[in-house]
Amino acid sequence: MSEVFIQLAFRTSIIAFIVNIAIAMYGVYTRPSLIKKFICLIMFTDAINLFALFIGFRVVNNTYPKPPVLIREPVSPGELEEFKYIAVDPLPQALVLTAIVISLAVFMFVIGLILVYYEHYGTTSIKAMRSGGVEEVFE
Amino acid sequence: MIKRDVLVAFSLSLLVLSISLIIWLEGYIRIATPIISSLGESYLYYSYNPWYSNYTSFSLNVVSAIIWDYRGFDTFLETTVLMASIIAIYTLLRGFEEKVFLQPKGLSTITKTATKIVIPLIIAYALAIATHGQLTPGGGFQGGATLAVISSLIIAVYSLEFLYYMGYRSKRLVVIRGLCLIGLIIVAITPLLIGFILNTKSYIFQNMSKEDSFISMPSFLFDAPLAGSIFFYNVFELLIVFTGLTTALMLLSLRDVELKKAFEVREVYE
Amino acid sequence: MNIVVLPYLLVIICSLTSTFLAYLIVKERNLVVAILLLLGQGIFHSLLYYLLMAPDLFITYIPVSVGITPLLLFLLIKKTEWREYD
Amino acid sequence: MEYLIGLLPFFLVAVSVIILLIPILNKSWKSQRLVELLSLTTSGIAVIMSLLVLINVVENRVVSYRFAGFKPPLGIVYTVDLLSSLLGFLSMTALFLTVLYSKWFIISEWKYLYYSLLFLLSAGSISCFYTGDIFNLFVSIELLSISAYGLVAFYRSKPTAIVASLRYAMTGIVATSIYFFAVVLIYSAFGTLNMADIALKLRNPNAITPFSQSVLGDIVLTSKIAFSLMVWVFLFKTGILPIGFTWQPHVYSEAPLPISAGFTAIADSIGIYLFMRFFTTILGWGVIEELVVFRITLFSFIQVLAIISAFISVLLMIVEKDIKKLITYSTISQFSLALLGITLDNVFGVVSAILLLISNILGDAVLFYLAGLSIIGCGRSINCIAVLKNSKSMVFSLVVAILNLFGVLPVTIGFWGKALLVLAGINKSITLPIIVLVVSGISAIGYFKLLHVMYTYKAVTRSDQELRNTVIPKTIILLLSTTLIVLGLLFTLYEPFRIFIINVGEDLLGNYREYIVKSIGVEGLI
Repeated sequence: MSEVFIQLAFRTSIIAFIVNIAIAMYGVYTRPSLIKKFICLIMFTDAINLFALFIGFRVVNNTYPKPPVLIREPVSPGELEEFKYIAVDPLPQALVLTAIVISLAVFMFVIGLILVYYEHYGTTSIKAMRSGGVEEVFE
Repeated sequence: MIKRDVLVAFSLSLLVLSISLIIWLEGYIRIATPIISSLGESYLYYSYNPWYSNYTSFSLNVVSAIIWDYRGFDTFLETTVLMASIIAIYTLLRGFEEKVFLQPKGLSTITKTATKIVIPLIIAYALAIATHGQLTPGGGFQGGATLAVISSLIIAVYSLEFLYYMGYRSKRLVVIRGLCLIGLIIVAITPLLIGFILNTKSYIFQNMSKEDSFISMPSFLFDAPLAGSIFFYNVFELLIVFTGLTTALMLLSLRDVELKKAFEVREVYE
Repeated sequence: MNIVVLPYLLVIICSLTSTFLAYLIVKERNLVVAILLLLGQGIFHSLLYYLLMAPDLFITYIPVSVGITPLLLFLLIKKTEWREYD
Repeated sequence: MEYLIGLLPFFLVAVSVIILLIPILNKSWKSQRLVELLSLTTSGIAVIMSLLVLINVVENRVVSYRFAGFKPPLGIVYTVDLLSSLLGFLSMTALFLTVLYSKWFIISEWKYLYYSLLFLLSAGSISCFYTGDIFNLFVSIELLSISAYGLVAFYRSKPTAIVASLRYAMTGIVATSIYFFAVVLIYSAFGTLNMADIALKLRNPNAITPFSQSVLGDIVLTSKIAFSLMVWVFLFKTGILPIGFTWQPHVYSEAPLPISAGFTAIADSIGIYLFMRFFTTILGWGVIEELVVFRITLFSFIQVLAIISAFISVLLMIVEKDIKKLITYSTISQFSLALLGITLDNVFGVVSAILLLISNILGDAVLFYLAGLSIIGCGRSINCIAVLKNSKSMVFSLVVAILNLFGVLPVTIGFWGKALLVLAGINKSITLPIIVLVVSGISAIGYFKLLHVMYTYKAVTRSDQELRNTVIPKTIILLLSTTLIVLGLLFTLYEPFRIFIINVGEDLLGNYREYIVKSIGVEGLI
């Protein structure tokens, strides 16, 4: 019973996150405001990061899995063997940590870009970009 | 406009449907099973394992071990990405002037006092999680981001002026940041240099001794596991992330007066 | 009911709430409210990181999603505009 | 000598940081000169380092370097074969030329920021070429992208430059996030992130590698989803039809001119390179039967896209009045043809793609550098190219570059690219060569328009203040155009060179075994 429930919970959550990705994508492609597009981009990367973390999760019999951190120095190889079968996958966590830092770095730059865009056009709507932005200017 | 919206929504819902079908009905993607990848198990097994000294990194926190030892080069490039982002913002707003003599404003006194009490606590917490990154959950980036929260608190509660009073200038921060990145590179290259001097094989980013190379960073400080270079990397990363995020926050919260000159400057264009 | 089921229940609640919040954010015209909702979503995400046994990510994500990103966005809105026009 | 492979990105990053710090710490005019000198010498050293890597690889075929000394699936490994070392060398050469040209072209108080970003860009680029790990590739692409966004927005008081950078950044974030999604999917099924390991398991799913052991999930379906997503991302990087068109013309026309010239080699060839890496080494010949049909379908899909993209870009090229955009569309058409070559899935096709890449990198650089001269002298319109007609050497270079990109005379390297493409296409169907010829024919109108304009129009030269000493650019342009001819002649007359180039293609398609063995370091798995 409990296993069925766990499967149900995880599949529902993953599909929730895929819907999340789709909603964010919808926002990126259809909203007129740059800031809104940007907020949707943040949601987009967040949803993908969480999806990655779901992949690394595991279910352990009779108990909840442990985080990939050893509580104390292991005294015997047997303890390490046990730890190996009870902790969740550490690699997706490391990947997601890297991805979070990178997306934060890129977002900071994009915020600067939007500021300068506002300085030029007086608005954050992309309509300004469509009408006036793309024309070539010959000196 | 509306037609396009409907089109985008339709195609995205198709995407969701197809991926959901794959996951839900067929169960193709591995979710919530008792098995994780053998690679992940290898990391769990070798991360702190004195019995396999060629594969270990003597770090109790497996994620720290992966980030700075097994996949250290990734993290180095990631730090560089943060650097590139700061340089790019600096390029975008180049020519600004930091004006110190404007009147500081800020929120009410109660909020300020509360912030004053909170700040030392946050500093202690951040330093603890950064320097104990090899023992407990945490590490350089976590500590740095937590420290940067202080800067954002000061900007939000006291205004940017207070950061200037405390001696923060974006240029100084960029210099500290660059020096720390160079320090990180030096720590990463040290094994290679030692290998040159001793005329043995050694690798960039090497931490513990390997099968074909005996060079090893210190793994213990008295009794506490130091996890070799992971400790140094964490300290550098703390400074790098703190200064980097603070620089970005300061640059993006510059007042109009300060930015005025930046947007007036015209360079000779093509 | 076994006590171990509770975390899984929380996982499902958090993910569904996150999706619902995503919908609200895309619909919302007032950007200040949108950012506050994003902050709320960030809290749910941090909880998920905790439930999925990633303490490292938990302590990374709290300052990033609750502290730095919203502040940057608020600074941006303060300098530009806080409503979304068509 | 293997450590040079790993040292190169560290070297570039360190140089970039030092270049940033010098003027901040010391504000005298001397520091500006110092920065220029430093960037010139260090980029020269980078060229030499990449050349040494190339020589090493020619001797050993495949060279791998383990970071931190861990065996591959456990740690990150750089695996360099002939193609990646060749393109890495070209990328470093482009860096050197860009630095040299910028010394003349860019006049700014904040030039050190420009140089700093440029070095970070090339660090990302070299890491993309050399890496043997799909997640490391993600990080490298991000490094490459963010420095590129910054460089595109360098002329920030032009609104169009900001718009171009925003377009690039917004599409770029979506694309790289989707790449990360694909990486996670691959990890969920294969249980590894190493390219050679994935390539091995696509050929022999029962193989048991150290540390990562055997596959975990359904590799067939996962590869189908993940590789389809990756195609999307690489199309973005290359600038070919679906989403490439949303950024590439804007970016190329708004970036500082030396950057536009360097982008072809440093940033855009990454897209084509990754196509080759993922669809010949990883999902290449010898994969399990379930994926063969998928691969063919995917290739025919990309083929259609490439053909459409080539047609649209050459048609746009004819009507274009802005010289930088004209060169951009020419680049897109060349890249589309290179992509067409890859999808033919035979040795000649891949070799033609490599040759087209080389000829496009050099030819584009010549055209952009000539455009730089005309822009300084007069302006952005193509009529301004007329200012060059007084100098015989420049006319010669323009003719050579045009002939190279058009590809009619067998003296330039571009001819051989197109000739081999036609040759490879004939084996598949008769329509492909006709399409290539028609595309080249239409593009000829665009190219020869330049020559026509040069002789019929009379350009008004700007005031003297804009005209600078033109020794450096003219030397670079002459050098590059002679290189084009020399390479073409070498390919025609000198057999070892021809064999070397064909070897690159053959190694890529057929020699996946050595790539896997040298990368993982365990024999007998395949």
